[in-house]
Amino acid sequence: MSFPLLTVTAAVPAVGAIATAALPAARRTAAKWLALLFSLATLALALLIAFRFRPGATGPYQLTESHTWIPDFGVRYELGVDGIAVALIALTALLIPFVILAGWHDADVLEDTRPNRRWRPTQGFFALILAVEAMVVISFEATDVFLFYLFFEAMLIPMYFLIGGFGDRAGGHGEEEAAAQRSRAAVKFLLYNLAGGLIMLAAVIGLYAVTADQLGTGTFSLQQIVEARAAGKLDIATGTERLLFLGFFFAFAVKAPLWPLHTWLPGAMGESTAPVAVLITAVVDKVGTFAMLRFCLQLFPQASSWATPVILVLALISVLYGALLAVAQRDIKRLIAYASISHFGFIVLGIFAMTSQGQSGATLYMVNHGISTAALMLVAGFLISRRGSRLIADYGGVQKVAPILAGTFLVGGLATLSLPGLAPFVSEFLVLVGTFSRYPAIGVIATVAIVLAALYVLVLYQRTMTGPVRDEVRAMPDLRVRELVVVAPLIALLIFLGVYPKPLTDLVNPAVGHTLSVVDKKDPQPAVQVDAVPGGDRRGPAVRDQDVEAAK
Amino acid sequence: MNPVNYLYLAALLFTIGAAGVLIRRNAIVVFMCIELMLNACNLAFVVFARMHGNLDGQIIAFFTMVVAAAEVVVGLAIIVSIFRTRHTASVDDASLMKL
Amino acid sequence: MENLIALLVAAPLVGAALLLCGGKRLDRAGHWIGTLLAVASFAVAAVLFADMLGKAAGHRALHQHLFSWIPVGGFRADVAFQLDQLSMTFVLLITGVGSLIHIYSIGYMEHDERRRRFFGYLNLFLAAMLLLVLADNYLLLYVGWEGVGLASYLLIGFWQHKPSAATAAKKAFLVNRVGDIGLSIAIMVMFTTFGTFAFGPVLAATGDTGEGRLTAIGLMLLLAACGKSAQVPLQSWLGDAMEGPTPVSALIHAATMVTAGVYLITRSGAIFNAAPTAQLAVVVVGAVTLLFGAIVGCAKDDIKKALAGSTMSQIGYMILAAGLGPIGYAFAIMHLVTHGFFKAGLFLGAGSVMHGMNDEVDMRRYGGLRSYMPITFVTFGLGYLAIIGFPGLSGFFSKDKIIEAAFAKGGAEGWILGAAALLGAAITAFYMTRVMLMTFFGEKRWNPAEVHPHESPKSMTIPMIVLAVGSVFAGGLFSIDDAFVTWLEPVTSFAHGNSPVSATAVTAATIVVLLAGVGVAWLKYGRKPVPVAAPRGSVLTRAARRDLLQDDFNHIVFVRGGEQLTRTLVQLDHSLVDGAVNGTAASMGGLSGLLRRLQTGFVRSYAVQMLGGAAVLVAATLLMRSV
Amino acid sequence: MSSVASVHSLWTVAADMPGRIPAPHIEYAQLAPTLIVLGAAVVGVLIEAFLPRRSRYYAQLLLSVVALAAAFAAVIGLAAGGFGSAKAHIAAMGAIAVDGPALFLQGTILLVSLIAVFTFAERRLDPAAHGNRVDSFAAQAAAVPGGKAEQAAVKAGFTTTEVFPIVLFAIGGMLVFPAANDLLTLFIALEVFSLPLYILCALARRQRLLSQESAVKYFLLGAFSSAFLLFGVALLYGYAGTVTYSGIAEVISDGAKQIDPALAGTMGNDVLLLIGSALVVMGLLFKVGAVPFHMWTPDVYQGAPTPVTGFMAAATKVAAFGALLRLLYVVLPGLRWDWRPVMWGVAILTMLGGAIVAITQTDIKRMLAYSSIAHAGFILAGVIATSENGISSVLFYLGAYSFVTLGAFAVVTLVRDAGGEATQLSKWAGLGRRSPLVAAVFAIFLLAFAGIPLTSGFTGKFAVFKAAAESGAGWLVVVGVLSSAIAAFFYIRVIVLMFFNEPKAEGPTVAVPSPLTTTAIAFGVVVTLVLGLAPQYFLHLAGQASVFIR
Repeated sequence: MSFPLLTVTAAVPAVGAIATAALPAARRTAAKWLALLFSLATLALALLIAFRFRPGATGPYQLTESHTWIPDFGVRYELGVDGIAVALIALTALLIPFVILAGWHDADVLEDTRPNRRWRPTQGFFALILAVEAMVVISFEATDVFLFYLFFEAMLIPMYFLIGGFGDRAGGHGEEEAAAQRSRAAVKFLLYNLAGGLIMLAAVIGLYAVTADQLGTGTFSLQQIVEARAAGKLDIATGTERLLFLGFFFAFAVKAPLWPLHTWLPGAMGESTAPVAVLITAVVDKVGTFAMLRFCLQLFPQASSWATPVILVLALISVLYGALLAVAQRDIKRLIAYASISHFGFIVLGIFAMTSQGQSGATLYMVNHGISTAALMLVAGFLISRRGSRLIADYGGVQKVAPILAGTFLVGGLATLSLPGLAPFVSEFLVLVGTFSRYPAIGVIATVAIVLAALYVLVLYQRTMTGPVRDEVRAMPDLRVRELVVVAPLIALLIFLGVYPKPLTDLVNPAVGHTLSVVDKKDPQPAVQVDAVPGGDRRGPAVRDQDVEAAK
Repeated sequence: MNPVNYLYLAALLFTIGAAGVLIRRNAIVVFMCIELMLNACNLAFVVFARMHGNLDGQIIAFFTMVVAAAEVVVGLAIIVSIFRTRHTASVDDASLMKL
Repeated sequence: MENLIALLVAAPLVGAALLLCGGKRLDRAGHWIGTLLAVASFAVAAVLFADMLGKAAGHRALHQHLFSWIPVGGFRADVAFQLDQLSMTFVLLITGVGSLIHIYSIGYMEHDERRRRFFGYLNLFLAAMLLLVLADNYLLLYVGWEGVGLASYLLIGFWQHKPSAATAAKKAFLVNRVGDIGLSIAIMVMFTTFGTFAFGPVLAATGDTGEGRLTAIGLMLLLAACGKSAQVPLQSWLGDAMEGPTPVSALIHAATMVTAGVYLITRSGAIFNAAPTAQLAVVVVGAVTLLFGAIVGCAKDDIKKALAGSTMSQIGYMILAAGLGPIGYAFAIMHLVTHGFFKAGLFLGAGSVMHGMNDEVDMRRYGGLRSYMPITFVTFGLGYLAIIGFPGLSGFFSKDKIIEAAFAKGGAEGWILGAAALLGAAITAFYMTRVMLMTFFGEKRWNPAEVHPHESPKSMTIPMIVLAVGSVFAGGLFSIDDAFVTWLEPVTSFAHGNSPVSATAVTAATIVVLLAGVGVAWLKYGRKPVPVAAPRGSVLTRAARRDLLQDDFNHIVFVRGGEQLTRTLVQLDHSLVDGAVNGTAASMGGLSGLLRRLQTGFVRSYAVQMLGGAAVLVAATLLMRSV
Repeated sequence: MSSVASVHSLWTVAADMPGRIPAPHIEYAQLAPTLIVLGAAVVGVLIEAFLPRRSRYYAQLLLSVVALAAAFAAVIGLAAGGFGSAKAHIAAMGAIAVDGPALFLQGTILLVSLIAVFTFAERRLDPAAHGNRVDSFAAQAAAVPGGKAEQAAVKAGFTTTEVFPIVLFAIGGMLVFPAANDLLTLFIALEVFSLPLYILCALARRQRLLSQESAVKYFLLGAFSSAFLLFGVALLYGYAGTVTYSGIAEVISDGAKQIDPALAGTMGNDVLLLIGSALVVMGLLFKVGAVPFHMWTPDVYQGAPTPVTGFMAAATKVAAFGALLRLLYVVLPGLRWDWRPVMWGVAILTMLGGAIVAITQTDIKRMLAYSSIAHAGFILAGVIATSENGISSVLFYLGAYSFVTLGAFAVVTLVRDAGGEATQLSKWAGLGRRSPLVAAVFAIFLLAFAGIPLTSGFTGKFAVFKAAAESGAGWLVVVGVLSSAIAAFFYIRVIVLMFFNEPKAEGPTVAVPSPLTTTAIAFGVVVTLVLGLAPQYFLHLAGQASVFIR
């Protein structure tokens, strides 16, 4: 029994949450630093995972841990990571420190609140963030459906408190009204996702019933089920499989969020503080798309390909719909929220295009979208915290008074419109190509979104940053060191992953290959067989792996 | 005479009792109606005992009487106390808690 | 040698990084660093050029593979450069003109506190443009393609405090994005067709591919070219782009970036050759645009906008030539280079004039400036002669060849295209003469109290002189026993078309129409004085002033329509999609309120309900047995 | 006529028998738990009679705690002695079953009662009246509210220490209820635990009008339903000629075959069987508070003293569901195809009804009442499974749920303003700001009710739904998850209220409880989390105990 790296990685932030929450009310700053420390420790562990992980190795999952947990439910404590999970864990662990740093003052107690020895919002805020991190990490690691479900659902609670409990004092109509709107948004978030989760619960139970019925003992182990299916021991009736698939997919589609189940996102992101919004869209929602890739496809291959057309259409709608609504938004954060809806549409598109480009692209998209949205949203947060308003109309000419802020904002925006050279371009283009190569029409229509993306980003930038300087922003300070520390690395990462995404692709490709093999789909072959690219020696070793993959 | 008729009688009594519970306002009367229902059960027991030719039914009847007596004790206690508070024994007045 | 190629891109890239991230401490040295790196890039280019000339025609192409960029399944994108004669031509043009304009900008932007950033952007542009022409596959080309778009966006909107500038920048980027759809779809089709999108294999495999797919690719590439090269119907952004500082207009919106479309089409020659339909589309677009731009150019009073119209039209010529296939590619590029010289020169001249006239752009407020700024006048004049195709100057050679080629297309097409080209030449002569006359001749239409016209500093005049020299001799140089054609031939292939009319006839015709154009212009603007307030003018004039209403069309159809659409969608999202959710919640609440009523608080009603329940229970049980 | 004659002959023959009736043989050891509790109750009465007032409270408390602990120990002992599995059999002349489910449920009831007794004995919450600490029970229940006698009683510092023996009697009845193995015992047990509860409901110190009203409502409806139950018993007796579960089951299983034709009119008459069983089941459904027999629940829960409410909500449900399980699994398995569809309907009605009506509640106790109804529905889903998994899941759910409920109501007793407990939901606004700890604990309980993962509520819900799904009741599960989604809404609403709303100026204060209540709440939290995170041991236990002796 080797060192339980995965467990520890999930446990560290959990411990950190408890430790932070336990600090007395007076030790606010201490709480912040403690939280930051723990998040950094988690990051270190995540990187360790990334290094311990061997992309080429055999077997779908690595660093696996498996212990009996609740035999009566056929539930095992099974952890394991594939390339996709590693990438997403790394993303999560990477973003949390920045979230914490960015939210450094978001939970400071206002002076006017009457002193209360017991009420410790600061500690709570950072403890909750760490709690979310822990749960997200373990749901990326879980290879047991039940275990995954537990944390998939449980993470709603801390998120709920983060959304409802802490606002960015920029609501407009006074703190009382803002609080009301906030709690409404939080409740909507929770109930919406809870409903999805409960429907998934029914499907989970159904899955157990099926396995118990056909394998003798019910199991939730992803690998067991996949193997049993491959061996022909498990053969779910078509109707049942479709129902179960829908149950799972609904939950993930709500979380993702996919049109028309998206309406909770703008509210949740709009009302909460920027760091929390980042937490929602860049970290938590990724669990949904990740789960589509890991659970929906692998547990119910036939049903997945049965539902593909509908899902692709929904995804396409999300892509265009989100972009169009983003164009029409007056609220910076809601605009970013709708942009995210559009991006999640792309991710789903890539997943269900069932091509290696599509799915690798989707996975990269999850990572890149996480980083780019984090950059954009956090800078937007800094901007909003300065002016105390979320309305685009309240800004103008910021570029003149705060050039660095404007510059970083622009870079974030350019990443959002997936400008070549920045990370999101790679993933978006892969998704488009992957989709196009199987469903040309959908691919072409989706391409329109690149114009819309440019539209909403540039309009946002023009209205807020350019033009004559408004009096309200005249005194606006430029980014502070702490804020720069938050943004600079993200931007650097965006550029690096845009120029050299190979480490990521090498990580992801084998996992995608495995998924596709489970779903039993092959990339469509080109119409014309071109004799190999001139100078075949140009293919790197990873490329050769690709060939092996393709051969398989 | 066919004992089954007594069963019908029992059923009738039970129904009367039930109807009484629904119709009457006075707590005491309502309570008496419930007693009537219990006694209807007793009758049924005895009749069945007669038909089956075993003693169980009659024994049960005795138990039932005891229970009924106990119920009287508790019930009257409660009803009396609420009567002393409200100076009315109408069950409809006891409707503070609703919805 | 090939390892130097990366250096071409790296030098300006480093410059951009330094200048944009360097912060205030670089403010003083910024422009020098920028210029230096641009020149360095040019030096490298020169070295490579010399080396290339040393090689045999067939073996001149260099290739440099840096690293594998996006390897996923069969999808393989590499960061690899390819430097052949075509790329080389562009590299020299870009770095050369680029360097000159850097130098020019030192003077032009002297008083702008954000000069460092300006040079950063310029370097960024050079890097992106070089990437565009050096890439060895379409995806990498796409990166450069969007990169120049970004640089152009930043530079057009450089004076962001002017809303007009910010809007123009946004418009440029958006219209370009529309073109980019074409490029990305083209790449997708290539990938699904050939399994790759590297120039080599794709262009090699066009032979054994269905024409349908090739046509699709071709049309998509054309769309991309329209966006970047401001061709109809995506030309609307170029005029507004003149909001940018003049050096930008000279470099990006005259000499280099806008010609990227021509490069794309020439580069993809093999595809177009195999897809006649696409080719036809290309020539049509080219012909239409060359007239469109020329007409617009005639009506504009803003000197830069007039020049912009002419740029549009000149690129129309190039596109037309490129659309003609092997008989045209070389001439397209040749005209592109000569145009790079004289149009850049003209813009710099215009900039110099504005510099001396307190940034006044309305030609109706110029007049008689030749005596105040002689150097500008001379250089501008040479550029003018070149562009109208005055015999012996660059423009003459390149344009004349294109017109010939157009006729050589053969058949009715040939006649139509040739006629269009000739007409364009005439109009060109007209509007350029108009510009010339309104600016440097006639009486002074400016108030001496406010403006004191003066010659620009050396840093500005020298580049103008250099470019003027280029615009005088380049064409002739290239045409000495078809040096240019033979130079490009290995890449673009060349075929002599069989023209129905002899070359001499065409040349003669060209000269005639040229003189006609000049004459008309002189009659209109040279003989009688030019009114300061623009006359109402004919319907055509008014339409031309408004870019032939094409902008209004866009505004009504796309902007208004789009706003309408989004507004409706917002409504729907709120009322329908979200409404459904909230509705469910509300209905639950209502139901709850109804069911509560059952809890009347009366014992007897409870009893009734219990009795009813019991009855139902019994009935149901009996029912279950009976069924 | 001949048939009547033959019956008469039978009857006379039977009449000669009395001499031969054997003396009953009672296995006292195996009935120990019940006997201990009832014995203690009797002793409690004597204490009331003979001890001076001062010392009664402590004596009663000690007695009750010791008795319940001893009884619990006895249950453990029996279980350890294998009576739960191998040596399971029917004691006391077939009156009481000693088997797995019985022992498990008795253990649960005893543990719950022990905790409940702690909350009964709590004397720190109410402000001291005239210098002597008081609990939540009336000084003198017989005295008219607000009357002189009451004031005198309060001044004298009287307290109703009778609650301890009374509750012990109730517990005794509850212990027998799920173990009862014939209908008579069932009925007696029902009355034995119902009558004390009626009294307890009437004993609230504050808001006595409501308390008395709840008592009278509970009493009348309870008696009404027990009359139905008894009539059902009569009919079943008529059908089978016996009231022992095994006997009836036997008659059902081999129908009306070797039955004297003389009795064809009654014996084996399915109408009797069906109506009778329906009525008996209805009596039990009333106790578990299933729609449409739930009307009493909200009113009684609201009016009764909160400790009593907690006790009722927890223990009564356990006992009643135990009895229901035994009845359906031992007596009526042969009728499965008749009662399952009906129960389907009842379960769906109960789940949805409880959840939906709870949405608009404004009183925390009433809201919890409705939530208890919804939970009854969830448990019914497990009952319907008619499989060992079904039994074990129900057992587990009961265990998990009862402790959460106790804890929740214990927390309710802490939040007080001038008028006693502040059960108005609106008054709970901002509680999270005032005292985060209490609010957090309550939030945990609410999340457990809502069935959020990592709490016992989720494990229980998963268990019952899983059992239901395995038995092919997939759509029931879907309805179940939907109604729990609805239910989530009002639990969340309370959390919003506590954490996201600004505290009101004249809001309630949170009283600092004595170790008694603290223990109760702490125990609740611990059980909630343990059963949420590591339920295996208890699931296994429930699984072991899931075989009924026939």
